Amino acid sequence: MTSTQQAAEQRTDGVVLSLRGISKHFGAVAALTDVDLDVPAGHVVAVVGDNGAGKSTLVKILSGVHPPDSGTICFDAKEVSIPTPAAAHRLGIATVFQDLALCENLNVIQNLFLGQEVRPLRLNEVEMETRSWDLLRQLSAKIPSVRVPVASLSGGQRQTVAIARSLLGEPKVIILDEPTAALGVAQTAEVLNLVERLREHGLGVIMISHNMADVKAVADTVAVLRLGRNNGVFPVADVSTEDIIAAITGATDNAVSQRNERSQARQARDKEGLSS
Amino acid sequence: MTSTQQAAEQRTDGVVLSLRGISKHFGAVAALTDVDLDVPAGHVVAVVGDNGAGKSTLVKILSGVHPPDSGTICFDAKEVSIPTPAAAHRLGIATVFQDLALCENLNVIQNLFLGQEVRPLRLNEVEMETRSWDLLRQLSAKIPSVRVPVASLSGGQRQTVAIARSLLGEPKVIILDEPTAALGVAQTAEVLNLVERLREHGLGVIMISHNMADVKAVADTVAVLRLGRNNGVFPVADVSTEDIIAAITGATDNAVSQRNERSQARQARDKEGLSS
Amino acid sequence: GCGSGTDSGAGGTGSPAAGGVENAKVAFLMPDLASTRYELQDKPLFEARMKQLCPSCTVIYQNADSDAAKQQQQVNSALAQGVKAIVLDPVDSAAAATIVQTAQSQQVPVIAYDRPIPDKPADYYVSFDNEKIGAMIAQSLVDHLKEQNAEGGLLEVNGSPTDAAAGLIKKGIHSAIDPSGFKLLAEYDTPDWQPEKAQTWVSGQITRFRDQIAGVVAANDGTGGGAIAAFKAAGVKVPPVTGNDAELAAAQRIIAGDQYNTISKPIKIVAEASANIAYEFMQGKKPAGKTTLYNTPSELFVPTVVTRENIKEVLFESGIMKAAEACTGEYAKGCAELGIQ
Amino acid sequence: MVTTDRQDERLQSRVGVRGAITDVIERARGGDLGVIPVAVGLVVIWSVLQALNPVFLSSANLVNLTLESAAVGIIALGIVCVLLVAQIDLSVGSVSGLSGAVLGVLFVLQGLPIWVAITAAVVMGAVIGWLYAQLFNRFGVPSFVITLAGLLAFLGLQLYVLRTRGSINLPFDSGLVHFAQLAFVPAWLSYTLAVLAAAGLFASGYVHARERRKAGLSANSVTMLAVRSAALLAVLVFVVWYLGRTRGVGWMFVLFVGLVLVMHYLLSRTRWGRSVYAVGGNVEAARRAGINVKAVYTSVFVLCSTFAAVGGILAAARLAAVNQSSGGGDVNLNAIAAAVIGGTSLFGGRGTAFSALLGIIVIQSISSGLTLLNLDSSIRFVVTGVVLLLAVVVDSVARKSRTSHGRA
Amino acid sequence: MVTTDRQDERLQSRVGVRGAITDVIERARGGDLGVIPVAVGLVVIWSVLQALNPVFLSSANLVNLTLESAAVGIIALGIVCVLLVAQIDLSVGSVSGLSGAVLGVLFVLQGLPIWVAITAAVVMGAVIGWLYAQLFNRFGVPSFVITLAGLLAFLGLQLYVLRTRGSINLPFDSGLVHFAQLAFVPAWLSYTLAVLAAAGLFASGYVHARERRKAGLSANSVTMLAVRSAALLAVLVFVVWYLGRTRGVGWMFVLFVGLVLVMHYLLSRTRWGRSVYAVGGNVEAARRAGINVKAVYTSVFVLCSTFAAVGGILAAARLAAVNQSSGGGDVNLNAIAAAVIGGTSLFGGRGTAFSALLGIIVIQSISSGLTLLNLDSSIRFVVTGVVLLLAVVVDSVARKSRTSHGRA
Ligand SMILES: Nc1ncnc2c1ncn2[C@@H]1O[C@H](COP(=O)(O)OP(=O)(O)OP(=O)(O)O)[C@@H](O)[C@H]1O
Ligand SMILES: Nc1ncnc2c1ncn2[C@@H]1O[C@H](COP(=O)(O)OP(=O)(O)OP(=O)(O)O)[C@@H](O)[C@H]1O
Ligand SMILES: [Mg+2]
Ligand SMILES: [Mg+2]
Repeated sequence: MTSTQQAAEQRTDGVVLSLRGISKHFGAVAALTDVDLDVPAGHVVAVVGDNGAGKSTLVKILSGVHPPDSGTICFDAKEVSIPTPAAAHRLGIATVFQDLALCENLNVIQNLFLGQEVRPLRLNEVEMETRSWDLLRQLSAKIPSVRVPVASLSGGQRQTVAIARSLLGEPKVIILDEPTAALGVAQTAEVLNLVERLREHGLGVIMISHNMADVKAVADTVAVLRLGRNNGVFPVADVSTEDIIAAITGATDNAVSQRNERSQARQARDKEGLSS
Repeated sequence: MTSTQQAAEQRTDGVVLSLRGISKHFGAVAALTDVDLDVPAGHVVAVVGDNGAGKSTLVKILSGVHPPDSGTICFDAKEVSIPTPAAAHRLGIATVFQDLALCENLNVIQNLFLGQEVRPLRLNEVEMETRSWDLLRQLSAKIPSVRVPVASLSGGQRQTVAIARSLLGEPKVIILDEPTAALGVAQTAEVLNLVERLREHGLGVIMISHNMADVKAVADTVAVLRLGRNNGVFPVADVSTEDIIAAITGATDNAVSQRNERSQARQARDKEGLSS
Repeated sequence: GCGSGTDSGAGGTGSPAAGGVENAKVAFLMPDLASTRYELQDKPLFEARMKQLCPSCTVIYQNADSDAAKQQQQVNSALAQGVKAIVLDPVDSAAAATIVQTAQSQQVPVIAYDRPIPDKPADYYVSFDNEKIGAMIAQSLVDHLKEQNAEGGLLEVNGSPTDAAAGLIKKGIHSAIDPSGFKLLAEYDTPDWQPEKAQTWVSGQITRFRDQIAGVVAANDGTGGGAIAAFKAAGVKVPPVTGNDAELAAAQRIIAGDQYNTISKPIKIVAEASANIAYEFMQGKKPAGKTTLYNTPSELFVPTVVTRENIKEVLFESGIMKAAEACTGEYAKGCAELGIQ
Repeated sequence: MVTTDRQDERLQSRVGVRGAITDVIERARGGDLGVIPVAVGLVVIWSVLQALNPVFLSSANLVNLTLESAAVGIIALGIVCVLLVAQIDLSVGSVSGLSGAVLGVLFVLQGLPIWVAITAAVVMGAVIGWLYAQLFNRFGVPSFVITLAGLLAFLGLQLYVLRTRGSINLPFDSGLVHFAQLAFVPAWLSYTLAVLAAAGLFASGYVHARERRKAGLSANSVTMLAVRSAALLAVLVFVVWYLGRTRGVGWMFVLFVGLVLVMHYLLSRTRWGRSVYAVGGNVEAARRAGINVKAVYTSVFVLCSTFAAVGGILAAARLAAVNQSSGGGDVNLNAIAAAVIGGTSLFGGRGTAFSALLGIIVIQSISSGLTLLNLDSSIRFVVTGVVLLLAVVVDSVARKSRTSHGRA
Repeated sequence: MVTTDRQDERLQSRVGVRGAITDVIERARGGDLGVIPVAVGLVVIWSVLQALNPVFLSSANLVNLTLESAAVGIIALGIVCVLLVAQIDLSVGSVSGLSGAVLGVLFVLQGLPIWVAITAAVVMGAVIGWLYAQLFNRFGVPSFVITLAGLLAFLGLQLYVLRTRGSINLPFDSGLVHFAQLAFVPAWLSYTLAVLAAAGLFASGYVHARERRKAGLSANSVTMLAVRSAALLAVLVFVVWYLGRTRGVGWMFVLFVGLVLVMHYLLSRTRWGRSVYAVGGNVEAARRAGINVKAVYTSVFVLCSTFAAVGGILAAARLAAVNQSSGGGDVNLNAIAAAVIGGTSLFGGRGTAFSALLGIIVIQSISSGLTLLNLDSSIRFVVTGVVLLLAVVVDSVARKSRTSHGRA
């Protein structure tokens, strides 16, 4: 039995999160139209799509940032509404936002534990600092000091902080919106490891990424959004990168394929030139 | 003659930008120590390094955002100082910053032409809008309307705007700080095409990226930074991805290589399982 | 070493020693900047008189800018500097009780100036009273209107709603116009004594009442000026308007016939009297009052209503104002008519 | 053919008058209505006040209202500029008072020609703004503190300048006082101006639309333009006619509206205006775009103090006097409040020149409406506060729906 | 062994007293000095004022200074809280005046027990804050407008409450007035408190350092802690001794300092404090982190109005009277200015409780120092403005060097 078949089976029984007919428009722009999505427990669902396809909007609806215009959300087989981010936290949905949503004036520890500080009436700074270092080391973050305001961190360091934050608490579903966009190669590898660990622990993971290699490496299913609509859901093992890209761009002849062709042609030319 | 040899030759004559001994520290953190870099005209120099290695700090020094603590900058063989971003613009250095540096309250056109509006005393909105659409189409941006504030754009749409902005004016050196981090596959391909076009037009390009595939695809030279110091400059054709990653992480045995090994082992296992 | 003040921080020098008032300090504390008189008249007059009496003494002048707490601070710092007497025009007559208490507990006598301190007897009280002033300007206007057989009602522009002195003037005005037979069309407490506010309000009343307005009782010259500007701007004939304080600008308006009256307080007399009394206290004497008011030995002076009829004698011939200053430009004609040179 | 800017298939297309109406409804639901909510708030206030006292909407009273709005309105115009770059000027009251005092001293006491006095006062305002900008740019002192210091220092200077007199009358027959109190636009000229304004709107819109169409962009239809211009014409002609029933439109108000239009042009149609919004939105991004941020701050502070000086001159002219309390009281607060009530954000980057006009009209309407009611001053304060709040609630609720619809 | 938090090789390591000194120098160059620049500004002002009038630094005058700081200082403490969430409260003056008026009416006119009157006034303050928060949270009206409306409405209420009397004296022999005017901490108790404070600093520092070391983190050395505590002790003992030469340390000032310490604890050591800074820094991020942003706003507005009410009671007690102008004048501006001068940002997320203390001392020092000089009001205003500016320039220049060194 292949891992894909296993995945397909799991899906039917343990769907933690399921969306039906979600629509959302901003002014004259319809960002999402009738979108469906299922996230089984112990499963990594990659959501891919072109820029502005509505991926982050979907994430924001799931994490209570925006209310959807229509559609239903089921969590653990119960229909729920997620009016605020606090409600999402209560359900057990943790999110890493694309824009990170960090408070620049607070330092790394303060950001990590924001809203879930240890000992609310007399903060336990020592424990929080120790746990911060543990978390960050786990992601092999390169942050010289955790007592500096986030404003002075590099892009990748910030993203690491945002990812580390989502691991605090005990989420059931974790949503990562382009989590590795700003990360270095080593950190990216650690995050992919982390995603695999999360899956092993039975969490549902939604991962948004533009990097097909990463998607192929960790995802079980790939859901494609195009111009705010569903454009196919594929088990990752059965689909080639080219097919996914074709679904994303809506054409088999696209910038990526053209580029590939051109570079292959050039390589061929170079080889010819060499051999001649 | 290989393209690498050509590149090596070009470098000696037409170096547009050259840094020597650049250092910068923030409080107790030494972000850059004694960094050297050369950017020949018609050449793409990739700067790579781990998170917090100091890449963006280097970019900010070149574009006049921060003054360096020490070191010299030569532009077109003349020693220059770049005290402000305006000075960098005057020299002909255009930059796409990692944090994009867009004004969220302004719309796309206003951001694109900020500081270089057409007809300062009676803005030519029509021309600016037409040129905006041209630029954006060239990058195959998926932006529904250019008259919405940038605050309402998706991450990739914003990055496209920032990239498009740097192409206005007539820069001699263009610096791209992780330009494709938030871009979709098609847009990434277009940006790589663009970088190649820029090189053909004889511009010096500095490109920062964590994506080794992109680096290998367009760069001529790879400069590695590690913990704020130079850690090798390699002609791209002569170096393997593994070597670059080893230079970045400072070890041949790193998270990336471990991950690769593991996934290869798994694939091997899977294959065995299938064949058995 | 009476005056140095550094040695004894609390400022009190025990009981005021008889004689020996060389180098002594006396505080002259005024309430607000709404009227120019304190800085232009009271202060220089008091200082001049003090200089005559005691050339080596220093006068500490402070203005509380309508803030009772600030006045308290000023008293405290005067005490810290070791003053031997305080002449106080209270911002808030009631709240000044605590000031009297503080000063007297440090054996420094307090002379209430201009406004009384009813709740806690000061050591002396020199004044003309504000309630009387209100009554006088209003009565003068009412008499004038009756004389002219004017028809219609009156507008009343009071001072700041947060100013105790304005409250007294308001009371006085009412005492004169309520029984006068003229209807009170509307009244207004001008925030911060702002002439612009008075102007805005009067403009509104002009649209409301049109030609029913027989006269305007304004509580000081600034608000009176605002009222006049409102009539001028509306292109309506200016009815008789009162004032108070005898500012130069008001005198000019009276000369030009725009304003009906103002009131001249004998500031010179009061200021000098208070200097004399303060000096006596500094010498350790206890001057006796001409009368007693609020359990305080007092000396009260009567202000004079100024109109076109008597402006020449009261303001110019007495030397309070100089014709050269007032009779400029457009006012020269009026001056000539009235024989002011 | 689909125009360049309407090619994205996610955009609901709306063309013609029908489309425009859908558009407006859509925008209303999304809360993206510009100044309309404030205007609605204003209408509500007007109706209530009119119900309480029928004199309120009388022509005579509205004429007063326009004249009383001008001085503080012009000051508010300067405040809009500083708020746009996320700074503040607390000293506009003092500066206006000082400017009036300088005018009074030079014109009345020194007997200089009126234009010399006016120029001197205005230049003084500009110099003060320049000074603020220097302190701000060089030392980075928060503008709140700089202008607080200015508030005190220039109040002191005003008192000092007036120390010998306290209060100075400006002659009623001087041109300046006449301008502020009695100069009204003749009826024929008012109507001509109204027609010119509407024609101008149509012409500029037409030219713009033609250019856009030529460039392959979507543009307003001629019908739309005509409807809009006709609406403007109707409103203007009605206003002119109604005010004309008594004294008409004051030149001072025309000056104010003119300045609002000029500032609107500068802010929305010039590079300088763009940089003002950019600096207010994200000063670091503006700096990285090569904008001379210090120059922008300087221009804005200078403009604000200059407008304050002009406002002070007009206030003095309107009162026909300057005194120690000129510019005191709530001039400061009213000017800032007008800008904020009109919809300019205190946090920078959001607002238009029209907010000064709308805001000051709201404030003056409340003040004038309550003036006509015989209220105790205590009640008057309470009512003013409550009505002010109501006026803004409409706008805020609209904005709130805007953010809850995900618009930033 | 290198501690967990000092492992990055880019960190210059600094250990022991030597390291601490290098650290301070480094931070000075980088401009990261906390309240030190404001303190330096204060010292400069004190020296100049002392040179001009030797009474200024006399014990008697400093005792006055401390007592005069308390009421507005407590109001400023509330302002710090609202500024931290990037809002503003313009109505603290009116609320403090109203609270004083309520106290006067209930206590003196109605003859209720003093504690009932105080409770009523304080509760009223809290209710006002709650009302503001409701308006802010529900309708999204900018706090500037809400509190401007409150400024007017509560001033009106204050006038209304006092309408029959205008001014009410609080009896001198009441405990409240005694507390504000004549209650001083006995010398022995003052010294004990000083010693306790220093010991407390040492003990808490020691425990904290031990915990950190146990957790493998870097920590202050015992020597460092001892040096710091000794320094604090020396300063406090000197202050107590010097003030004790005349009347000593007033209980009202102790109350103020106590409240500052409590607020400092709440802001820096509790979850609530964290959320306040988070909301001020990035309200959307705070919301996404699951913080109940509305509750935070509510708490802050309630706190601010409550502090304003407390300040109003103390001001009334100190004056032994309430009147129609209580809370008027420059109470508002002084309270806001104190917070800003002390280093709290108007844009939210930056500032400490101590800024209220430092700021109000700067303001009161200037005011008291100039009171001692025999100046014309006009000159006094000018000098106040200039000195105020100078006090802040030191701080701003330090901050500026901070940003030019790339610190945010
Ligand atoms: N707050 C908003 N207001 C208005 N429009 C918005 C808002 N947020 C998103 N949009 C629009 O909705 C569309 C979808 O945006 P979204 O951020 O979901 O894209 P995305 O798939 O995450 O793209 P990316 O890959 O670039 O991150 C875009 O066209 C964007 O302009
Ligand atoms: N303004 C600042 N203040 C203080 N420290 C800073 C500042 N900017 C950068 N740093 C520090 O300098 C180091 C280098 O940061 P930089 O942004 O250059 O990294 P980077 O190489 O661009 O990393 P990334 O790949 O994550 O973008 C980091 O440790 C960062 O914390
Ligand atoms: Mg996105
Ligand atoms: Mg970077």
